Amino acid sequence: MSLKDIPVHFDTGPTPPGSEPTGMAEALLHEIAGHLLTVARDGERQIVELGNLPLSDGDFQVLEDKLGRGEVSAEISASGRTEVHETAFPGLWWVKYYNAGDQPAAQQLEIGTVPMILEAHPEDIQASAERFSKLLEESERNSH
Amino acid sequence: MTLLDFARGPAMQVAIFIFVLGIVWRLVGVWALRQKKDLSEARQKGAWIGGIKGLFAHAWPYKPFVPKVGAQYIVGYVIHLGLFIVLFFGTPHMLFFADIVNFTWWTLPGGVITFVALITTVALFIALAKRLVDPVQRLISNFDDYATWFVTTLPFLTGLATTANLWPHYETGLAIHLLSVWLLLIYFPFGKLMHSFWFVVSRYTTGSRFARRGGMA
Amino acid sequence: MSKTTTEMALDLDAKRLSVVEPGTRVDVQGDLSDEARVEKAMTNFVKDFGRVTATYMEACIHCGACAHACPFYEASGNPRHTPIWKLEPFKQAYKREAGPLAFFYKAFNLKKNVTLDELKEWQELLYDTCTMCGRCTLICPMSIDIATLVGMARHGMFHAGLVPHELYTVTEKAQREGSPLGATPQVFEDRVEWMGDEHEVDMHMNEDQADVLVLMSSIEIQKYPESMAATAKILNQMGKSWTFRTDGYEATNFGMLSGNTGWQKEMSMKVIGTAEKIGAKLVILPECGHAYQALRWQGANMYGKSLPFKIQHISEFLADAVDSGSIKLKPVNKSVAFHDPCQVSRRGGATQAPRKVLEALGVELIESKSGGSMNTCCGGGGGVITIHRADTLRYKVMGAKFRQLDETGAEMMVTSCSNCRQNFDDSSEKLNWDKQMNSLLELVADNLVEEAEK
Amino acid sequence: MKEHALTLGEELRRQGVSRRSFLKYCSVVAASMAIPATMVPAMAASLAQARRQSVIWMSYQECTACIESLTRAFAPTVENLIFNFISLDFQHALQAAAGDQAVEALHKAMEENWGKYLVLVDGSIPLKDDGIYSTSHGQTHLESLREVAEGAAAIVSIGTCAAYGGVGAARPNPTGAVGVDEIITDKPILNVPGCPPIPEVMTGVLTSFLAFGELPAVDALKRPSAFFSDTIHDRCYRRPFYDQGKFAKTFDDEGARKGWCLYELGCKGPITHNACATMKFNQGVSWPIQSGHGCLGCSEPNFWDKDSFYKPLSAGQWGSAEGIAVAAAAGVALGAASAVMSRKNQDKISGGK
Repeated sequence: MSLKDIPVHFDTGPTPPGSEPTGMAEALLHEIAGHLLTVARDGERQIVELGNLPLSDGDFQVLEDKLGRGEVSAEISASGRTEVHETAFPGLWWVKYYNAGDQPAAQQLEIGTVPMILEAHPEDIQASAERFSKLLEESERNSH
Repeated sequence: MTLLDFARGPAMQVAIFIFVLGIVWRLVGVWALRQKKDLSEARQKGAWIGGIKGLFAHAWPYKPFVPKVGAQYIVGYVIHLGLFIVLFFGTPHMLFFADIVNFTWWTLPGGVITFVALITTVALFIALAKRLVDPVQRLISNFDDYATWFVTTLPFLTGLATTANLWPHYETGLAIHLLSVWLLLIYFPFGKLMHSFWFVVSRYTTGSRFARRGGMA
Repeated sequence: MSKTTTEMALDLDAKRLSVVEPGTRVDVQGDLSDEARVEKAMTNFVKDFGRVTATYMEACIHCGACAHACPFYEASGNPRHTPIWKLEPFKQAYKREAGPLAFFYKAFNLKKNVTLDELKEWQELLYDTCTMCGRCTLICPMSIDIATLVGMARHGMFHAGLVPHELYTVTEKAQREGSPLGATPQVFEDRVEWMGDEHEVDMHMNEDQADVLVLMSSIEIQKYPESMAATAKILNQMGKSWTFRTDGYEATNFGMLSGNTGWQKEMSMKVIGTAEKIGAKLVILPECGHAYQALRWQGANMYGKSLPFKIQHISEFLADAVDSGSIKLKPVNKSVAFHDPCQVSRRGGATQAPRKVLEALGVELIESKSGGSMNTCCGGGGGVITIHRADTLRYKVMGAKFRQLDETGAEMMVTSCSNCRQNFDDSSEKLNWDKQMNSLLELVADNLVEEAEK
Repeated sequence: MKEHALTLGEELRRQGVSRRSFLKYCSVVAASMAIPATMVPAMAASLAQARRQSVIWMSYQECTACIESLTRAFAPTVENLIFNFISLDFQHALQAAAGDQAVEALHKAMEENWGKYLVLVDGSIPLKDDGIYSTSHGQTHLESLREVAEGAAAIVSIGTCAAYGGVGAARPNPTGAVGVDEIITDKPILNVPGCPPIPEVMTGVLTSFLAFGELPAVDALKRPSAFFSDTIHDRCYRRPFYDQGKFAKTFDDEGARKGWCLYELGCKGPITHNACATMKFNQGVSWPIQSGHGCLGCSEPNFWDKDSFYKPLSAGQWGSAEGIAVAAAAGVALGAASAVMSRKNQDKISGGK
């Protein structure tokens, strides 16, 4: 008999409760409405950190139902996944960060034109412009 | 040592020590006073039965007095029953006692306890208002009456505040709540809170004295 | 202490003078210094601080309920008339001198020494506005026997020379002459003889040996002498061996009412001695509430051992007689409201006795709203009726009493206490009450089926 | 030293870490430290300019679990890069060098970065008998700490032992162990208590130090407020059960299986300030309460001495039955004495009898 023959039972442990909505989601919706007004007025980006709030699974369900899905969804692969999707309300983005182990690391609602994480950084654009020029130079040199 | 450690540790031990010592002191101090035997011929035997009856007879006013003091009794009962329910059927409270007596018992949900505590607190404030407004009560009240009200009401207020998370932190609230209860315990033997013992002694004394005569008390 | 300040003339037979504001008059007896008065008060307060007193003093929760059971508070609405407040100096003395925390209170002076001014202020509360009827005990959630404590507090007051003049005078007179109202042995003997002639009843006076010693209160001797004839008539009918005695006839005990325990003892010992001397097996007390309290419940304690004879209030005696069939009564076809004397019923335990007698009389008994042992006091007992300045409030108390009795709608009012009766008579004259208070004893005597008729 | 000249931004670019990865890391750290998300771009910019930081890690009366926790916890992520970026100039458990060689390296690092290096400490320091109960290389830890602290820019105490004395200081505390801040009083000190502490709190503090050049805001017990301002109870996913009055009564009853509140089983969550309930351990896999055991309160001072771990919080430290008996006996004596005094006093006042 080898070690593999010993049956192993995985107990996932007690399921965290909170399938019931706590009413927290409703409070959050009011906050989001305020942020949307702010952004519509002066355009400065607003971010609501969801990971720090005591939201139950039920609350998340309420949020997802109310906010819905919009036109954009994206996945970024940088040090683990990051999922971004626009909600049914343009300018209101849902950003989910996962760590390298694909465990949720942070979750935010971002209100703005484009989520930060999606934007290309000016320095990176600068670098890519340089790299692109080099690429053209090389291909031109090769074609000669 | 944090405030909570102090409240849970030395403060509690000192408070309980004074509480027990004071109660015994006062009971024995009265019991050991001179007592003359009543030499008159008793009308009937079994005065002690009258004493026991007396304990219950005064739990509610006799009929002619109900219109006058019934409301006051109701407020009194709300306070006493509320105190009893909150004290013995609030989960954290039961656990406090369970730690001492080594068994647990059934408790009420936190919401019910909070509600009862609220009602009791309101009744306490009604009692205070009456004491301040009623000419009779105001005249006969002394420091002890107000001090007793204060040390009784304080644990309710601190307890409710702790439950409602009104303190910056739970442990601060818990510590303050515990300390307010220790204050009650320390004051207990030296003021009229001792009526929780005297009512038995006094009602029994009168009940048996008058049962001996066949009279009414 | 025999010296009294008698700036106010006391003519007990004259029409009564009422002092409207009792607080403006404080009576003092003797020429003690202020300190000596306080010291005397304390000396006599502390003697009573035993276990029972202490229990009561400790138990009060200052709820004020007692006010609502007190006929005086109910009549005046003055919070100072709250029963427990009447004990304040007494209580203060207890806490400072005898309670378990006395050391503490004294060391920090948390309970101050009682002052003479306080004692003077409390004279009205301890004497004028308390008949020691004990109704407050019924309402008290702690069941505190305030009446007994008031009686104790009066001990200190008497010895400090702080008794209302009229009460002091009658007490002093009772001690000196054997009767508070001038019913000296000679007067008593004369009036007994007169009643015997008037009603053609055999009177037994100063028999050497008798089974039954009959006492009379000076109120009856002087005001309601028919009681003597009625008692004699019934006892003769029953064929009892009984007697009146000039060396022991006065049932009232003003020593007890005023607060002089020494005199109380002497007064009680007089009748106890007489009863022993003639070998009485039973002492019958007349229709007098406090007399019952004094002899029936305190007599043995004055004597220092159990009494060698039984003591009965006349209503108890009548009830037994009716029960055993040794007397027969003619039916009285009237509705009756009975006023219970507090010292006989509530505090004496003989509540059922008069009811048995009334039943035998075949009357329709209508109980008042707070009747029987819960009866409201007439407001005249405990010496209050002697105090002139207490009149205004006493009449108010009686006003409420009248209304309560009127509400029953009964045709006839009966009681078995001559002091209550005297109070009713005095007040009905003052307040124009259209009814009269009758004596249970006389009612029985009037309707006695006499042997000869059988 | 050329390496020291590189900024973190340059270093990251050199290692091919994308801007987005970096931004993501900053977002996550900012979220965990309650730094307003709007500050993330500024924080990222500042952090990118940070220079390599010299760090000296001193281990005293400790069990190495803090280091275990920290080293095991990190996946090869940006956090790791931050650790790679700092210059861990001395850590006797991790470094290859030992003995004289290691001590030499320590002194060298101190000299080179005098006044600028960050000191991390794990383990308590015994004070009793001049600290002889714990020594390294012939030097008591008390002396060692004083020496290293002198040139430090700031000190971070890792774990409950370094912060408050921990198990070493538990009653009867035979070595007179204390935490760092009872010895060093003239330097900025930050405590990251916990047994072990949460790794992410460590990185958060380091990142914050690198980005802003100073230790983050702390509470009265010198803990970073961002992580320690709430109690476990406040953030616990079982909190709704507490409010509903649903409690597990034993570790194997229906309530325990249903994941009800562990208050009755002695959970110290209500009095314990830490971020376990939201950050969890092992990259968010679980934490004590989720695994079914009440909080021990391990990040609180003197948690060892706060009575049984399994005693409900509301239960007090019930002295002893003897104490009550003594109180009762004393009460009887006092009562009898007061009655005797009363009787004598009564006799005195009433003139005998």
